[in-house]
Amino acid sequence: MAKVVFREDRCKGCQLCIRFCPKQIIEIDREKINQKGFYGVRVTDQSKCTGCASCAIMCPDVAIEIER
Amino acid sequence: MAKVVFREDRCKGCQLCIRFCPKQIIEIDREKINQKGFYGVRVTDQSKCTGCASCAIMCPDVAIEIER
Amino acid sequence: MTCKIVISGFGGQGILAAGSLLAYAAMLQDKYVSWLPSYGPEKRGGTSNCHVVISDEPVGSPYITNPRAAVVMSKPAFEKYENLLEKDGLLIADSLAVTGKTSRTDIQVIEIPATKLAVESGVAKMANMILIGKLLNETGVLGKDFVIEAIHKVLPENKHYLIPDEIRTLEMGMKHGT
Amino acid sequence: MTCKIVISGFGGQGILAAGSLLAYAAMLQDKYVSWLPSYGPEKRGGTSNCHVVISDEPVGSPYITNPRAAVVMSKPAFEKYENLLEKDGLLIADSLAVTGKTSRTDIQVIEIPATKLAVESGVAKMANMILIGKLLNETGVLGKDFVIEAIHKVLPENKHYLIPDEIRTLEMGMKHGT
Amino acid sequence: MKKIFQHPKSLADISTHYCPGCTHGIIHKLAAETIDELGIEGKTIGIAPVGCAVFAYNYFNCDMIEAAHGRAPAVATGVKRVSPDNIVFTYQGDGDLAAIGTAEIVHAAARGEKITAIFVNNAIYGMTNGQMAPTTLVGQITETTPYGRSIENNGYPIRVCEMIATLEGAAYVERVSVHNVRNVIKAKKAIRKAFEMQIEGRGFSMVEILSTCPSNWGMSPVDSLKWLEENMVPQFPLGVYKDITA
Amino acid sequence: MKKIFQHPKSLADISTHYCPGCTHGIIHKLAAETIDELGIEGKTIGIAPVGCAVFAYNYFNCDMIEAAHGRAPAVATGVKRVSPDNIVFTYQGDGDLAAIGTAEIVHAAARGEKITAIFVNNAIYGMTNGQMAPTTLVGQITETTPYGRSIENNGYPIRVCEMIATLEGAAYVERVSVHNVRNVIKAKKAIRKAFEMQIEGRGFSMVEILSTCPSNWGMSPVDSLKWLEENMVPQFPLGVYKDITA
Amino acid sequence: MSRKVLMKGNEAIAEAALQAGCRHYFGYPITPQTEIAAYMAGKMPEVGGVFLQAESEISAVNMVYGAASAGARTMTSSSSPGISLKQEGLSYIAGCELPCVIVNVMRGGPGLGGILPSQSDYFQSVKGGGHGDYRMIVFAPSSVQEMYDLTYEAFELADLYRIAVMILADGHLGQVMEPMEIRVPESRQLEPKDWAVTGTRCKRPHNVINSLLIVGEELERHNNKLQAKYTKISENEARYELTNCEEADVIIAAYGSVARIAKEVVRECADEGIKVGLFRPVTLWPFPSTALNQLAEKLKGLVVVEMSAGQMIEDVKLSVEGKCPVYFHGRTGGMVPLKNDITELVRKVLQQRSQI
Amino acid sequence: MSRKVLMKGNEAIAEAALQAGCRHYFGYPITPQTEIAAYMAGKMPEVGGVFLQAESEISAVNMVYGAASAGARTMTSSSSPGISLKQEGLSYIAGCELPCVIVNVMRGGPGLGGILPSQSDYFQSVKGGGHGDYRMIVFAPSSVQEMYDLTYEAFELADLYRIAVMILADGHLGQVMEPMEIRVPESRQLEPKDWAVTGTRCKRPHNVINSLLIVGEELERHNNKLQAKYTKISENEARYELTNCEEADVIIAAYGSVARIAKEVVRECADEGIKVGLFRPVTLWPFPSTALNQLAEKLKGLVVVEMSAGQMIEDVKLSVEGKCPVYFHGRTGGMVPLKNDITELVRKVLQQRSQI
Ligand SMILES: Cc1ncc(C[n+]2csc(CCOP(=O)(O)OP(=O)(O)O)c2C)c(N)n1
Ligand SMILES: Cc1ncc(C[n+]2csc(CCOP(=O)(O)OP(=O)(O)O)c2C)c(N)n1
Ligand code: SF4
Ligand code: SF4
Ligand code: SF4
Ligand code: SF4
Ligand code: SF4
Ligand code: SF4
Ligand SMILES: [Mg+2]
Ligand SMILES: [Mg+2]
Repeated sequence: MAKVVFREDRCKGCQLCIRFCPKQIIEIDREKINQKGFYGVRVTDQSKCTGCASCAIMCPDVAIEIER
Repeated sequence: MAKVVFREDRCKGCQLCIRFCPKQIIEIDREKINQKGFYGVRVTDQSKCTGCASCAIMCPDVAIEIER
Repeated sequence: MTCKIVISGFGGQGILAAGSLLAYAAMLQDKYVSWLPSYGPEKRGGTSNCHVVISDEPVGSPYITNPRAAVVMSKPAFEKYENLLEKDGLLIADSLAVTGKTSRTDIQVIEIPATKLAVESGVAKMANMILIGKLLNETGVLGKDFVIEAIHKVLPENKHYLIPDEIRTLEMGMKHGT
Repeated sequence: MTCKIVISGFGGQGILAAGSLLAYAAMLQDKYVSWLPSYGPEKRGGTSNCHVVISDEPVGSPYITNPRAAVVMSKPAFEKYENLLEKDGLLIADSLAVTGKTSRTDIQVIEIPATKLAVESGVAKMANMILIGKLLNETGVLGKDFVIEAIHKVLPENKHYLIPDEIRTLEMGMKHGT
Repeated sequence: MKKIFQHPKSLADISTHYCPGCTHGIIHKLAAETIDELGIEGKTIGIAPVGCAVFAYNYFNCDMIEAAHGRAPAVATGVKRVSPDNIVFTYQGDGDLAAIGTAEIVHAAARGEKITAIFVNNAIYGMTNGQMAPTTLVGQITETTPYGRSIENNGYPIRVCEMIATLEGAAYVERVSVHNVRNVIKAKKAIRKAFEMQIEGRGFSMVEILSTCPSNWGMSPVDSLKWLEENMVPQFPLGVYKDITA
Repeated sequence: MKKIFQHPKSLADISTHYCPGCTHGIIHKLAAETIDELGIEGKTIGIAPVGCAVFAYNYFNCDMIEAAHGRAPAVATGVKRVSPDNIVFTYQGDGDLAAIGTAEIVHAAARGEKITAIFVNNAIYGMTNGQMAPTTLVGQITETTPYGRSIENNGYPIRVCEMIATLEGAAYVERVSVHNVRNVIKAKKAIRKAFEMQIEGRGFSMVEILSTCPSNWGMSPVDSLKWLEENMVPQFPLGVYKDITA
Repeated sequence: MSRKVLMKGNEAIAEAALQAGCRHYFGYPITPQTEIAAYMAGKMPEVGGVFLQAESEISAVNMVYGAASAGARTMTSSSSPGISLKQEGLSYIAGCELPCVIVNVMRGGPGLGGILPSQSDYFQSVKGGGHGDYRMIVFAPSSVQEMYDLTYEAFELADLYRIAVMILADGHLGQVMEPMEIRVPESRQLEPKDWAVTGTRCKRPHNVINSLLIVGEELERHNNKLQAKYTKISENEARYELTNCEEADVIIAAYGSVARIAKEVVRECADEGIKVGLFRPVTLWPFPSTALNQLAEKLKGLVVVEMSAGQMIEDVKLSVEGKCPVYFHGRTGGMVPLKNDITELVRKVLQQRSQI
Repeated sequence: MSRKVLMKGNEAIAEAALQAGCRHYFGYPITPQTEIAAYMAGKMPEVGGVFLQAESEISAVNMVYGAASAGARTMTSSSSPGISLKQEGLSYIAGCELPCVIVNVMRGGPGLGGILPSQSDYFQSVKGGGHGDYRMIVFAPSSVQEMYDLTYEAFELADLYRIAVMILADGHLGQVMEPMEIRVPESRQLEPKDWAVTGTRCKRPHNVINSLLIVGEELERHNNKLQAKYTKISENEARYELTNCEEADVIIAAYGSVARIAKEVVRECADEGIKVGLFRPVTLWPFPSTALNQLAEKLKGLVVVEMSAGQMIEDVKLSVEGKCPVYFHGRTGGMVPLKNDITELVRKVLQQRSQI
C-alpha cells in the first residue's frame, strides 16, 4: 500500500489527478475551499492505492507526494 | 547569319559573353574604353554567328541585342 | 454629485458585469459615467474588480483610490476596501467575504448573505445583483427603472430569459433588511 | 601650416594607398594628419578618392570642401577638382585625366603622363607614386625620407619586394619636369 | 516508507500563477526533474520568455534571465558564448518562439548553438488572453479569429519541428505531448535527451511539447487534454524529427 | 531582320550600378522578361530589398517600393492585401531574406501569402562589402570570417528552399542557378512558374537563384560562375522543392 | 447618429478607424490594447476589410508601410515594448511620407516593465525614437470620446500631410468604458493619392516609394522638404484645452488621463477659491508652445504632472523660456498621481516662488 | 606603449574594446561601421574572445543582453537604422541595469536615408528611443584618439554604474584615419558582478535578471532607484571641452566631427580678433548643462551647429534657460556644415542680438 499526500495549499482543483488515477480513488473534496478559492481533492480509499504515481505525474502543481 | 549588336555604353567588359559564345567569336576590344572606364567587346567574325543568343542571355547588362 | 464605486471579488462572480450594468444605467439616466476594469497584476490569481464613477459633471479620473462605496464579494476584497474607503464610505459585503468586524468607525458596513440567498433562490450566479440592489437602495445613485432598462440592453438576446431573475434578485437586494 | 590634399581617380589606381602613404609619412614626421576615404555614393561606380589633411595643429574637419592640392587620375576627378580647388590651388593630373585646358586662372595645373611613364617603366600600377612624387616636390609638405620610411611601414612583408620600384617611381615624379 | 514522488529540488517550492490544470506546470516539473537528475542545477541558466511562462524565473531554482518577447535564443546565445561550460536552456511559448522569435530560433538552430529550447505549443497566446498563435489550428476560434482561423486570411499552422529539422545545426529535435501519463513520461525522456545533447556539445536541441490552455480554450483541464489529443496531435505528429546520434 | 533578343520593356533602359559580371543583372532581366511575357507590367508591384538590389526600384518599370532590410515580405503582404488583383513580388538577397528577414519570409510562406519572392543567394553580403551571409559556405572567407566560416563559431549555411518547403502555405518553391545558358533558361522558367502560381491565386511562391558576387568573392566574373557551379550547387542542390500543382 | 453608446477606449479607437474608412489593420497582441485587435477581427470581415495578425510588431508596421504605399487608410496598434520595435519602420514611414495611424496604449517601462498605465513613452513619440530628423503628429486623447474623435481626425491629418499620426494613450484610457457618440465629421477635401503604388495600368510612369537618397545634396533637399512640412504642421495643428486659465496664478500642465485628475484638482481648487488652471495639450507634437508661452507670462508657476519621471516637462520648459518657474510631480510604474499630492504642490508653489 | 599608430575611427573603437577586456562582440553589418566587426572578426580568435555575426541587429542586442547578464564586458555596434531596431533591447538593458557598450556610427536619415555622416540620432540616443523612463550615458568622441579613449572609458562607466553606454559617432569619425595612441588608463576599483547569472554552483541563491515588475508599487520603486542612479551620474559624469570661452562674446556649441569644424572657425576668428568660443559636450547625456548655463550669462548668443535639423539645440536651450539667445545652423543628409556659413552666422549674432 502506498500513501498519497495532497498539499492542499498547492492544489488548484483541476481534477487531472482524478481523471488519471487508474484506481479511481481520488475525488473532489467539497468540504474545503483553500486560500485561493479552489476545492481540494482527497483519496477515498487509501488502501487501494498502488503508488503508481499517475496522479502525481499529471498534477501540474506538484501538489501530490507519494510514499511507499 | 545573325547580327549581334553591342551597346557600348552599357558594356562593363565582364567577358561573360566571350566565355559563353559557342563559336568563340567575341573578344575584348582594347581599343576603346567607354565612359565608365571599361573596355568593350566586339565580334571577330559576324558571319560565324548562329544567333544562338547565348551571349545575350548571359550578359548581365543587357548590352547585347541580336537580329536575325 | 459624484459617486465612486468599486466592485470587487473573484472571477466568475459577475463583478465586471455588475459594474457595467451600473455604467449602462447611468448612461441611460444621462449621467457622466466611467467603468474601469482591473487589468493589472490582480487579474491572474482570480481577483476581479472594477471602478465605476457616476457623476453629474464630466468624470475626472476613472481610477478610484478611495471609493465612496464598495461592493465586495471575497475576503481579500473586504480587507482591501475596508481600508481604502473614504470617510463615511459604504461597504456592502457578501457575508462570505466578511473577515471580521471592521476596526473603522467612520464607515458603514452592510453585510448581506447574498450568495446564500441567491443559492436558495436557485440563481446562484446572481448574488451580485442582490448586492447591487442594496447599493442602489442605500445610495440612490441611480433610478431603479434605468437599471432595469439597462439589464435589457446589456444582456444579449440569447440571455433575455434571465431578465426576470435578474430583476427579482435586484429587488431582493433593494428590499433586504428594510 | 595646414595642407589639404585630395587624391581622386578610379578604383584600382592606388588612390587610397597613396593617401594613406602620405598620412603615414606625416605621422612619422610628427605632423597632425587625417585621412578620410570617400565611402559615399561615389564608391560604387568605380570612383575612388580620399582626403588628406596634414597640419602643424590638430586637424579640424577631415572632410575637405576646397582642397589646396588635388591629385587626379580620371577625367571626372579632373573636372570635379578643377572646380573645387581653393584659390592658388594646385592640380596635379595624369595626362589621361585631362579633359581640356582649365578655365580657371587662379590655380596651377601640372600635367604628367604618369600612367604612360609607369607603363613604360614596367610598373603600370605605380602611376600614383609618380604623381605623389610630384606633389611632394611642388608642395614640400612632407620630407622625402619620411615618405620612404612610410613605404616600408605601409607595405606588408610579402610586398616588400616592391619597395625599390615604389621609391624609383616616387623619385621619377619628384624629378619630373624639373 | 520512502518518498517515491516529491517536489523536484530545482523547482521553487511555491505556488505558481498558472491557471488550474494548465500543463505549463507539468512541463516545469519535467524540466526541473531533468536538471535534478543530471545534477546540473548549479551550472544551469534558464531563459524565461514573454508569455504565461514569464515568471519561470521565479520557479526554477537555477540562475534565470527574463528575455524580451521571442529573443530567448539570442539571449541564450549570449550567455552560452560567455560560459560554454554552463548549461543554457530557453523555455518558450508558441507566440514567443514561432511568431516574433522565428528568426532567433531558426538561427540558433542553424548555428548549432549549444543550447536547449523547451518549446511549449498550446496553439494560442495564453498570456494576452487568447489570440491566434502561429500554431493555432485551422478553424480554431480565438480572440483574433472569432470566426475560426481561416486559411484564406491566416494561412496554415506552422510545424516548427519539421522546419527546424531542416537545419544542419540542429542536433536533436523531438515533438512530445503531455496529454496522459505515458506521454508525460516520454516528454521527460525527450527533455533529458535534449539536455544531454547539449552537455555532450553536439549542437542545438529542441523539444516541442504540446500543451493545454484551459482558460483560453474555454474548456475544463480534463477536456483540454482530450482536445489536445484529438486535434493537436494529428496536426503536430509526435516523434523524433532529428537526432544526429541516431 | 527581326530582333530576336532585346531589352525587356519592363526593365528601365538605363545602366545599372551593379559590378561588372554580377549576375543580379541577369536575374533582373529574367524577371522583367517574365513580366513582359505575362503582360502584367501595369499591375505588378515590386518590392526592392536593402542589399545590392536596393536600386531595383529604378530598374523595374512597374510600381516599386523600397522596403526596410528584410521586411519586403511584410511590405508585400500589406500591398497585396490592399490590392489582391495586383501582382506583387519581392526581390531579396540572402542577408535580407535569410538573416534579418527570416521571420517575415517564413510567415509570408506560412500564411500562403499570394506573393512571389525572388531570392538571390550569392552567399555573401554584397552591398556592405562582403560579410558572411546565412548562406556563406563553410570555410568561405569573408570580411567577418577572415579565417573562413567555421562550424564551431558560425554554424551551417541555411538551405532556405528546404526550410520554406516545410510550410503548408508555400505553393511553389524552386532553386535554380544562372551559371550557364542552360541554367539561365531554367531559371527563367522557374520565375515564370512562380508568377503564374500567384496569378492563379495558389499561395506563396519563391524562386531561389544562386548568383555571383565577383567583387566580394574576389574573382573574375567568369571564375565566379565556375566557383558557383563547383561550390554552391553541391551545397544548395537545384530543383523543385514544392509544387502543389505537381 | 448621435445616440450614445458605452465603449471601451480601445474599442472607440477601432470603431473610429472603421468609420474613417480604415480597412486594413495589422497588429500583434499586447496588453493593454488587445481589444483594438479583437474589435477589428470581429468587424473587418463584415465590412470587407482586412484584419491581419502579423508575426511581430515589426512585420505589422511594415505591412502598414506596404498598405499605406498602396494608398489605403491603414493602422497598427501596440503598447510600449511593441512600439519600440516599430521605430525603424516609423522612420521609414516618415522618410517616405506615408500616411498612417499608429496607436500606442502606454504601459510602464523600461523593459518588460508592467502592464499598468504610464506616460513614459512621451520622448519616444514626440522627439523621435527612430533615427533621423522626423516627426509624427501625436494626439493625446483624454476620454473615450476623444479616443474616437482624435482617431478619426488622425486619419484625416495623415492623408492631408502625408504623415504618420500617433494616438498616444495609456492603459486606463484603453480599458475604461464611457458613454460616447459615434459621429462622422465633415470630410476634408483631400488630394488624390496619385503617388501610391496601385499598378501603373501602363497609363503613367511608375511610382516609387523610397527613402534612400544616396547623394548628400538630394537627401538634404528631401530633409528640407520634410522640415518645411513640419513647420507648416506646427503652425496649423497645435491643439490644446484650457480650464480656468484666465485668472490663474498657477497652471497645471497635464495630458491624457492625468489631465482628468488635474481637472478635478482645478475644480476643487476653484471651490476653495484657489486660482489654478489646467493646460492640456491635445497634440503633443506639435506642442502648443506659443499658447503656453503666452499663458506663462503672468504665472507664479507651472506644475507639470505626468505618469513618468519627467518628459513633457522639457517641452513645457522650452515653451515658457524661463518666464515662470516650472515644477514637476510624476508617478511611474503604473501608479497614478493623487489629487492630494498635486494640490499640495500647487499650494507650495503659491506660497513661495522659489524652486522646490 | 605610447607609440602612435594610424587607425580608422572604427578600428580605434574595436581596439579600445579589446584593450578594455571586451571579449564578446555581437553585431550585424551596416555601413559606415563595418570595420568594427571586421577588426573584431580578425582579432577575437587571437585573444580567445568571441566575435559573432548575429542574424539581425535585434538578435545582436539581445546577445549582448545575454552576455552582459552573464557578467561579460560586451559590445555591439551599428548605424542609425540598425540602432532603431535595438530600441526594445536597450530599454530592457536599462530595466535590468546591464552594463554594456553600444556604438552608433550615425548616417543620414530618416528611413534608409544615405550612408554619409549625420548627427540626427541625438534625440534617440539622449532622450530615449525606447519605451519607458531610462537613460544611457552617451559619449560623443570627436577624434580617432577619442574614439579609442572614450570607448575604453565606456566599459569602465558601464560597469561602475551598471548602465549601457553609447558611443555616438558619425560616418566621418568612423572612416577617418588619424595617428593615435593605444593606451591603458589606470583601472578603476570595480565591484564584483555578484548579480550576474554565472550558475549558482549550488553555493548561492539563484540570480535573476529581469525587468518585469507587475505590481505598480514595485515598478515605481524600481524606477525611483533608476532615477536616483541617473541623478548621480548627471552630477558626476558630465564632460565637456572649452576652447577660447573665457572672453567669448559668442560661443559655438557643437559635438563630434562638427566640433572640429567649429574649432577651425574659432581659431580663424581669433586670428581676426573676433571673440568666439567653442563649447563641446563630450557627454551628450548627461548633458553638461551647469557648465553651459554659467557660460551663457555673459554671451551675446550661442550658436548651435549640428549635422541635423536641430536636436542638441533643445538641450542647449534647456541649459541656458533663456539667459542668452540661441541660434542654429544645421546641415542634413550627409552634408557638412561649412566654416564660412558658421562664421557668417557668428558675425550676424555679434551684430544684432535679435532673433535671426
Ligand atoms: C514585444 C512584445 N510584443 C508583445 C508582447 C505581449 N505578449 C506577451 S505574452 C505574448 C504571447 C504569449 O503567447 P505564447 O508565447 O504562445 O505563450 P503562452 O502564454 O501561450 O504560454 C504576447 C504577444 C510583449 N510583451 N512584448
Ligand atoms: C536594418 C539594417 N541593417 C543593416 C543594413 C546594412 N545592409 C545593407 S545591405 C545589407 C546586406 C546585403 O546583403 P544581401 O541581402 O545578401 O544582398 P546582396 O547585396 O548580397 O545582394 C546590409 C546588412 C541596413 N541597411 N539596415
Ligand atoms: S498513486 Fe496511482 S493509484 Fe494511488 S492515488 Fe495516485 S494515481 Fe491513484
Ligand atoms: S492534479 Fe494536482 S492541482 Fe489538480 S486537482 Fe489534483 S492535486 Fe489538485
Ligand atoms: S549569338 Fe551565339 S554565336 Fe552569335 S555571338 Fe552570341 S553567342 Fe556567339
Ligand atoms: S556580357 Fe555584356 S557587359 Fe559583359 S562583356 Fe559582354 S557585352 Fe559587355
Ligand atoms: S492562460 Fe492558458 S497557458 Fe496561461 S496559465 Fe492559463 S491556462 Fe496556462
Ligand atoms: S557587390 Fe557583389 S552582389 Fe553587389 S553588385 Fe557587386 S558583384 Fe553584385
Ligand atoms: Mg502559447
Ligand atoms: Mg547576398
